[in-house]
Amino acid sequence: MNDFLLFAAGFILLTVAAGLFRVLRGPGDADRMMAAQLLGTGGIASLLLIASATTVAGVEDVALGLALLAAFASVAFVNGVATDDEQPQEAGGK
Amino acid sequence: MNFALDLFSIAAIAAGAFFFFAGSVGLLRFPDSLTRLHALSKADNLGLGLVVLGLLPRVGSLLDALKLLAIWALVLLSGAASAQLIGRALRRRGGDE
Amino acid sequence: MIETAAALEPTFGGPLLVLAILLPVVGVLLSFVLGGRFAERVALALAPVGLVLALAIAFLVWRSGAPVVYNIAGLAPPLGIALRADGLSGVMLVTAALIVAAAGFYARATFATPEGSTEARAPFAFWILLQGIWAALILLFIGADLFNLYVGLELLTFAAVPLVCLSGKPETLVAALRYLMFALFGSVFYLLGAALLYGAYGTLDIVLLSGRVAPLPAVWLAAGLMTAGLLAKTALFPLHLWLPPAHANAPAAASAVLSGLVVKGSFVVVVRLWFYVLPALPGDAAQVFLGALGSAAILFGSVLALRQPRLKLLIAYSTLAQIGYLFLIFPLASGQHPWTIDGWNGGLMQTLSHAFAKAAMFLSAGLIAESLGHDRIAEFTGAGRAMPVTFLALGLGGLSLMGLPPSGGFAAKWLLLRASVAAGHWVFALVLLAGGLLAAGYVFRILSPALADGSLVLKSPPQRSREHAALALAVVAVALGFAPQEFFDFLQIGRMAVAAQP
Amino acid sequence: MSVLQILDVGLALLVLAVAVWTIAAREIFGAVVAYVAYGLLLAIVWIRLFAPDVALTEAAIGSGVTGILLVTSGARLKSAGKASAAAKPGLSLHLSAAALSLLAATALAGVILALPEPSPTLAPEARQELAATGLGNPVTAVLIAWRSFDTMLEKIVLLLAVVGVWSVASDRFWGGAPAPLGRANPQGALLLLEQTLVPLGILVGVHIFWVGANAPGGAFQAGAILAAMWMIVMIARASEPPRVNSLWLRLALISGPAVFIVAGLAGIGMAGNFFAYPDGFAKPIILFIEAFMLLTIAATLPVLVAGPPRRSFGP
Repeated sequence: MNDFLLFAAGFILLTVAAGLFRVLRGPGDADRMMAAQLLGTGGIASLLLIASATTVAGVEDVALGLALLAAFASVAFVNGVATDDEQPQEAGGK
Repeated sequence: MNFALDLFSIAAIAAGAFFFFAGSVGLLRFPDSLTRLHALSKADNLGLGLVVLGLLPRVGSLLDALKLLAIWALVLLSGAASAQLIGRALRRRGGDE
Repeated sequence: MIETAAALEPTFGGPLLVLAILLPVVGVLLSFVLGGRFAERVALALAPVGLVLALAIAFLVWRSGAPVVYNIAGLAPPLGIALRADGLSGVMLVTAALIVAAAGFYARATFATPEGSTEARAPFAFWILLQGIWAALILLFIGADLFNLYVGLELLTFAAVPLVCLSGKPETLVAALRYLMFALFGSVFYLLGAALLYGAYGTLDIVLLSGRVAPLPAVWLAAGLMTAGLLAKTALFPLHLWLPPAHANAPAAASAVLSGLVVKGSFVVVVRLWFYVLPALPGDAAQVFLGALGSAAILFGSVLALRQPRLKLLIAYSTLAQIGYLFLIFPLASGQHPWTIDGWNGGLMQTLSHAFAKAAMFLSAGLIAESLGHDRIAEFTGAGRAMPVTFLALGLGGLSLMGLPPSGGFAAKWLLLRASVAAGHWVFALVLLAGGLLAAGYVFRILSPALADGSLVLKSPPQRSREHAALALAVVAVALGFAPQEFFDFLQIGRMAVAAQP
Repeated sequence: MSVLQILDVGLALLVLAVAVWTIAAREIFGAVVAYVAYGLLLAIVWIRLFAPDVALTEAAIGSGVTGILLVTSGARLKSAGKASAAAKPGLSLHLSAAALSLLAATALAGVILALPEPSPTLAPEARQELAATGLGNPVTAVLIAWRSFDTMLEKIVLLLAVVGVWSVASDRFWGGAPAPLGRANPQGALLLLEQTLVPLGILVGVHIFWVGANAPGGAFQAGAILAAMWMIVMIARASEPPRVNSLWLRLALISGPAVFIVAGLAGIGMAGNFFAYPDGFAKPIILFIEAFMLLTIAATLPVLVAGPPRRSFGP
């Protein structure tokens, strides 16, 4: 059973990593972001699988933290794309 | 009983892994960013959900089971939100061109 | 081994070590919360208290003739952290307290919160960062645990780098970023080395390590990584690229602290590494290599200093050269030879006298730049007559850099020369002599136009009290040349290479 | 070779490949995404090394704070234009840096394989002393009890970093607030995240803080998660970065180390030594200190991300 869990973890990691490498080349930043998103979810899945097979305490909390912050990079990305052209007008006022 | 649960775990996790595979393939093969986004959000939500489902019989306590479900819920939530955000960004950029 | 056990026992007065570190740390916190004028008041009020603490610690070391030790939380190493003050710590603590106090006194004019505002950017940052540097230095001088020292190095980096770009000009930002890159590179290498030593011996305590270290590949690699990292922070040739722009662009009071003290912080850690952690290594070749780098720094830095058109850049390049002398301590004080006492004393004397001389020179240079409106050496004609006290301070500092008697610089170079002759290191002796001549050349380059006849209109006369702050430091640099034998005996207290002799 | 070993080797190769990608990527954003992915993979590696505390930190810092810091910096660099292109280092510098890194990495790899086996460790001593603190998590005991002095001083490093970031402000904006983190009209999805994810995140943060005494977790990881939540709130414009002269902000930034020092000084009266805890009271005091550390970390990280003040007082 444990071997199966580890195998599944490795398989998921491999597929999402393959996606990562293809998409890191672009074409657009949004595609890169999606690849990171997929790796995040896949990473959480493999983390849970590995932890279940090797019994490490506290892994749920690690996965919880990762899940919580999964959207964070996307938020930053979407926010960063056009933030700066708005800032000059806002400087000075509050 | 134990055997049946193991079988259930194996089936769910295998299905989850398949969805991750499908998601990656979609990300690689689909023609444009919006359809790729579609493939991605379906795949990773379902993929992780099935893996979590498969792991549920193996957890030690109720709290841990709840945590697993919370992880899935969080990923669903943030996945939906970031898909929306990325989609908007894509459309805005499309309009610029 | 008996000595090792004794060095681990907490001694009378140990709590003073914790208080010495906490004092400026509390100052940082108070200044940050109260802000505005309080930042300055807190810093200036704590300076004399810190000096008293430093003197008290030095006195305890002198009276007992052995290191003062404290185990934090009463937990002995390897699980706990120890602080140890020996002769080296004692003199460095007092030096740091004096220079920080002088620089703070001098900086009151530059970094006063302007009337009518509750708080201004540069003063707020300056007073906090000054106290941050002070706290970091105290930690580096008395830390006895390699990771605790790493925290000290980080504190020093994060306090020193922003000082460089306090004026806000773009070129200072570039200088500060370059400094940051070198310093972080140094931190990573140091940390890697410390982790390797922990992996090999299960402790980070300097005394415990010294009893366990053996010439394994891991130890050699750790030594190499840590030394490379620390050299980058100390700006020893060829890792010096960051120093001249950083030290020349900072405000004068900051430059005095950066050049006089901050580079000595990481230097003391290199000394701790080679003389306290690794004396068991057969490291003659490595020590000679460090000495060779130091020699190259002396020649290279001096020649570049000779060619600088601006005073602050000249002083900054002279720091490169003077750092070179510090590293002669490695070939001349390692091993168990009769001359190592001279080598050790000479190296430490150079550390102290350069700290005072260079701080005095940077403070004077700041006054000159303010009074003349520029610091182009070629246009100094007549400046010596217009501001005699400032140039006296500059000249006395220069005297010590050249190594002319009577001065701390002379004592340092004389001891180093004696040690290198006794050790048969003729090349180092020649470099010492050549370095002195070159220093004479660049000091002469400053003083000769300044002392020439000419009329010069000052934009504003220098403030008396600030001139005296610079002069006081220069006088200390000279007075070190009269240090009695007891002073040199003090420097030997706790020197592990001696204690480890069979 | 078992499945586990194959997985480990594959994981290691993957980490290496992503690391190389991060360095080699020509485009800033690609490098940032790869770096975030690298952090995630490292979290898995730490789990494989049975170090969940470190994995938790890596997850919270690597994908949270570092991610947003790098993405924002990348976007600003991009909008700053091609000024940086002229200052690109030459090929020889690239090659020498690569050679140096390769040399250091090879030497490290060789030496680590040659380290004594089993490696010397303080784990037995730590286990023995752990009972005295009343804690169940030895990592927390190291951080807040045995090496508390380091932990306290590291917070001073963070505070100096804040001073350093603020000090590059323009003089006229001193006392004002940093620029807003988010765009003027936040999208619906962002508001949804702010309203649903943030409460959950605070819950998770408090949970991780609370279990830290006995299980993986603690003030730093929880603080990083809370910091990320505050940043989401600021990006959704539900609150703005505070003014740098706000007394509350400054108190929050120093409260961790300040409480730590007060407790440390009190130790000499209560337990005979600075930074010692009296018998039987160690755990409550440690939790008390950690609560303020949590506050300081949760305040410091967003302040570092928000950057120097860029707006004046306002009316």
